[in-house]
Amino acid sequence: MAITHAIASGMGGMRTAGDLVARMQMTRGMRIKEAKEYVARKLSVSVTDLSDPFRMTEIRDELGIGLVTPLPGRPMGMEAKFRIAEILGIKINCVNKFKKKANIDR
Amino acid sequence: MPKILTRMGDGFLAEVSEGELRKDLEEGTKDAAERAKVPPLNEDELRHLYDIYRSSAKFTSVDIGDEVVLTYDAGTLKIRRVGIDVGRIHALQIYERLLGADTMELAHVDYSYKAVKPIVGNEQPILEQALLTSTIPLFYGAMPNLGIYSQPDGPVPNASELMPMGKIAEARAAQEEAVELAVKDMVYVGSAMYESGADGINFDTTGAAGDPDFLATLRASKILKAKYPDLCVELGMAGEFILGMHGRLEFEGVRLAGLYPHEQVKLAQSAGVSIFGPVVNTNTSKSCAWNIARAITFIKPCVANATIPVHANMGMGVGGAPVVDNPPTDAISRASKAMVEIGRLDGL
Amino acid sequence: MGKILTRMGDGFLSEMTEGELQKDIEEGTQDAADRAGVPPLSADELKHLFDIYHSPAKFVSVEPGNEIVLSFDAGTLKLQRLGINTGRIHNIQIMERALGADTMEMGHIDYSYKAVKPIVGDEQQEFEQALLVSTLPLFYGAMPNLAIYSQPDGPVANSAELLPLGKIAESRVAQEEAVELAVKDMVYVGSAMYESGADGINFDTTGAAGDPDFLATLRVTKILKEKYPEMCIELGMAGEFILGMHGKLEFEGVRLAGLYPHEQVKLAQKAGVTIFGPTVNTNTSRSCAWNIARAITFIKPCVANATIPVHANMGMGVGGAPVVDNPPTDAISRASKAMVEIGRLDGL
Amino acid sequence: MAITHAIASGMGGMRTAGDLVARMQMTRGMRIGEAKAYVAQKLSVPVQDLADPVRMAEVRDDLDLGLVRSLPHRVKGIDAKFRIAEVLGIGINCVNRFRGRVGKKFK
Repeated sequence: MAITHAIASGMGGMRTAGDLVARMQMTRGMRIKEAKEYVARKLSVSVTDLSDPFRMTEIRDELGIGLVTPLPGRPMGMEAKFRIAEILGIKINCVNKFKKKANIDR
Repeated sequence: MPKILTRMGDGFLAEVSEGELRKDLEEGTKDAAERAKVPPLNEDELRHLYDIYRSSAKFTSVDIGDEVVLTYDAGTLKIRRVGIDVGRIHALQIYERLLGADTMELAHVDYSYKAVKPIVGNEQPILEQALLTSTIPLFYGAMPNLGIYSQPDGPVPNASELMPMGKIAEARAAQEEAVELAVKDMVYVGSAMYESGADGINFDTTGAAGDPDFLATLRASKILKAKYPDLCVELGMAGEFILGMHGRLEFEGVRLAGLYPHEQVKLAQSAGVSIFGPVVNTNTSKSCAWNIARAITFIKPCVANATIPVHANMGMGVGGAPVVDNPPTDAISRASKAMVEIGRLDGL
Repeated sequence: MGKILTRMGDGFLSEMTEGELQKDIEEGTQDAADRAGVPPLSADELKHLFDIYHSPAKFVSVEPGNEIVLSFDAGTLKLQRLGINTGRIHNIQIMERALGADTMEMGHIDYSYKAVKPIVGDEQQEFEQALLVSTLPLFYGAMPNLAIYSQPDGPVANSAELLPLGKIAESRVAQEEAVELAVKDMVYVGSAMYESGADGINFDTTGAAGDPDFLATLRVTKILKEKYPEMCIELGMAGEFILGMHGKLEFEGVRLAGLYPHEQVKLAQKAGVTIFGPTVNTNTSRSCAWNIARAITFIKPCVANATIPVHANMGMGVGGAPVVDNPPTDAISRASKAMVEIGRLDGL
Repeated sequence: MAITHAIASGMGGMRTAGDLVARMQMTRGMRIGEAKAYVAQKLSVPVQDLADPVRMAEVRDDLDLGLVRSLPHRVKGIDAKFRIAEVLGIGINCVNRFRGRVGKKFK
């Protein structure tokens, strides 16, 4: 079920920019079009690039926002979310909690 | 005239002629339009639906560039249900890295806020660890599930036992008590999970126990949003129509019983919901084409009325997907494409 | 005279003289003997205890040949509680292959039969897979946990609220109702797990809610053993003394309130229990030596009265083990050796 | 906690014969001494061998009762339990159910 929807109409999560567009819906209540345009602008790419896994792998690697295949030395998990919050200009709940716990809440 | 291979709402393969397919689509949209008093799909939309369901391809999809984001109800449970013995953090990683999920949800096997309350302290460390190792947005989700507040499982008298005895007032009082208790539990668990770092809270299958279920969830959403303005609340429904189990309950002056998706979304918005998930149930004795035409007719005006993102429920037995545990990709991919392209959705 | 390093019941390290140690052991056994009306430990036994607790070794153990078998309450949960993100089948394999467990138990995170009932199908599916890939005997376990049958969590009136109001009769009725419901749930879940192939069913922390809790479990045991004569039932207790929350409840003519382990075991045998697990709680303000002398004094006559195997509970805060989440091996190994060698147990 | 008890006074599970002795308590309600004597007799070893991991690894391998190390071509899991039921002369619930599920021929 999940796989079929993901292939038929899903953005592709971390393979592309699906998680980033989802974050704009979740944090700013943006509709799909607005959310995609916002993310494209922040990443300095075209909206079409957002669902292209080839292009997005390059972009995600350059920006350090997490790759679906985690390569050594690249940001992943919490590290990637620090950068996502910064690049998209949004608050991510667990990132803020982490900063508090690690005493880097500035 | 060649036959078209299609499926019934129970998943069985069936053959229809072009005329039968067209008729099914027209009747499906008409059924929804009459019930919810919304416009039926127009000629262009029906034509587009016809093309999607007429295709002989095993798999179909939206056009490049039209993709939407997906949220998942009962997220980690789906891996457990198929008997894969991994921890829930592994399940999240499988979704994130293997299945390309845009978001994911951590869930307890009982999938009810009431059942989570006594073990919330066990759930929080798992969520906190999951957040450290995952990148995609993470929900914590469960059902309001007002049914389990009734005796003999829960504390309040059983409304469905009182009703047939003619004890209408007592049944209503019991449901109102259940609402109070459920609001408490949902706020308690939702707060705990947000405090642990969750990106969002999902109230799934809302309205399963009728209008009291919907009311409790709207109230819990409002309280949580007032408490945590940055919290993302997703509210997913149980069916297209709010069952009037109580009949008189209102939220901000609007009677809940009998509301359809395009009316439900307005209340969800005023309760502060961030993402709304409308549901249309599948009729197993009608074709998938009939069901999807009907589903989109309900969902389209809901999307039009919305100022927040709308993610239609497209799981087993809802949103034109057949009622079958092992879903056929032909039927799901057609429903997926049709719903996104004609329903103009923000996600599924 | 050298100082002896020992621990208090709350886990804190403390020093005592030989005379203080001797005194603690004597007082501990006397306390238990007075309460339960059983003989205190003999001079030889006290001497043996003194030697065990006098030893400066970090770790002590039984002599080769005196080993016993271990059963585990809350088995798979222990790894989950530590935040190790493995599935429960993995946990069983870790216990079987990495930690040398003699038996193992699968448990649901809420660890109550009532909470398992609605998800028993999910539990069976996983349990059946666990049986295919493990070799050691596998229990399914949970608590009778009668307290969660009370409002606002459960269906019956809350006796702890009724008692202070002087509503003694109403409070008793509520507890009797809870017994009926708990019996149903335990029989339902126990049968399902046995039908899935369980080697045994564990009723853990029995009596936590007093005499109604103990009564429900004895009745369930009797029903299950009649239904499945081959079934192994382990009944583990919550404390040394059956609290008279009701006060008048009886099983086969014996009043339950106030029973000590040597009396509890007789009823357990009558009900058809296969393995009995007596418990003695730890007093945090007394030394571990005082606590173990007291615990063994309660347990020894229980073992003597038993015709079935006895596995004393030796987890956190019971059986002379200090009340601390991260248990010090010096204290646990001393309690382990003392309980087995002097208590003459069949297992822990 | 579990590890400390296992080292201080536990039999050692599959490393030794702990699971087998446990099965006798569970299926026949035998006390510890009786259960050990029974298992020792069935395995044709002296009682003191039951808690010796070196000796029991050999015995378990010879009798195909499952080894704590998962070696290739050796029994593990349900197949080991078929053998245990046979060697100890006891019924094992999931073994009996397994027989029922795989068809009449194996009953």
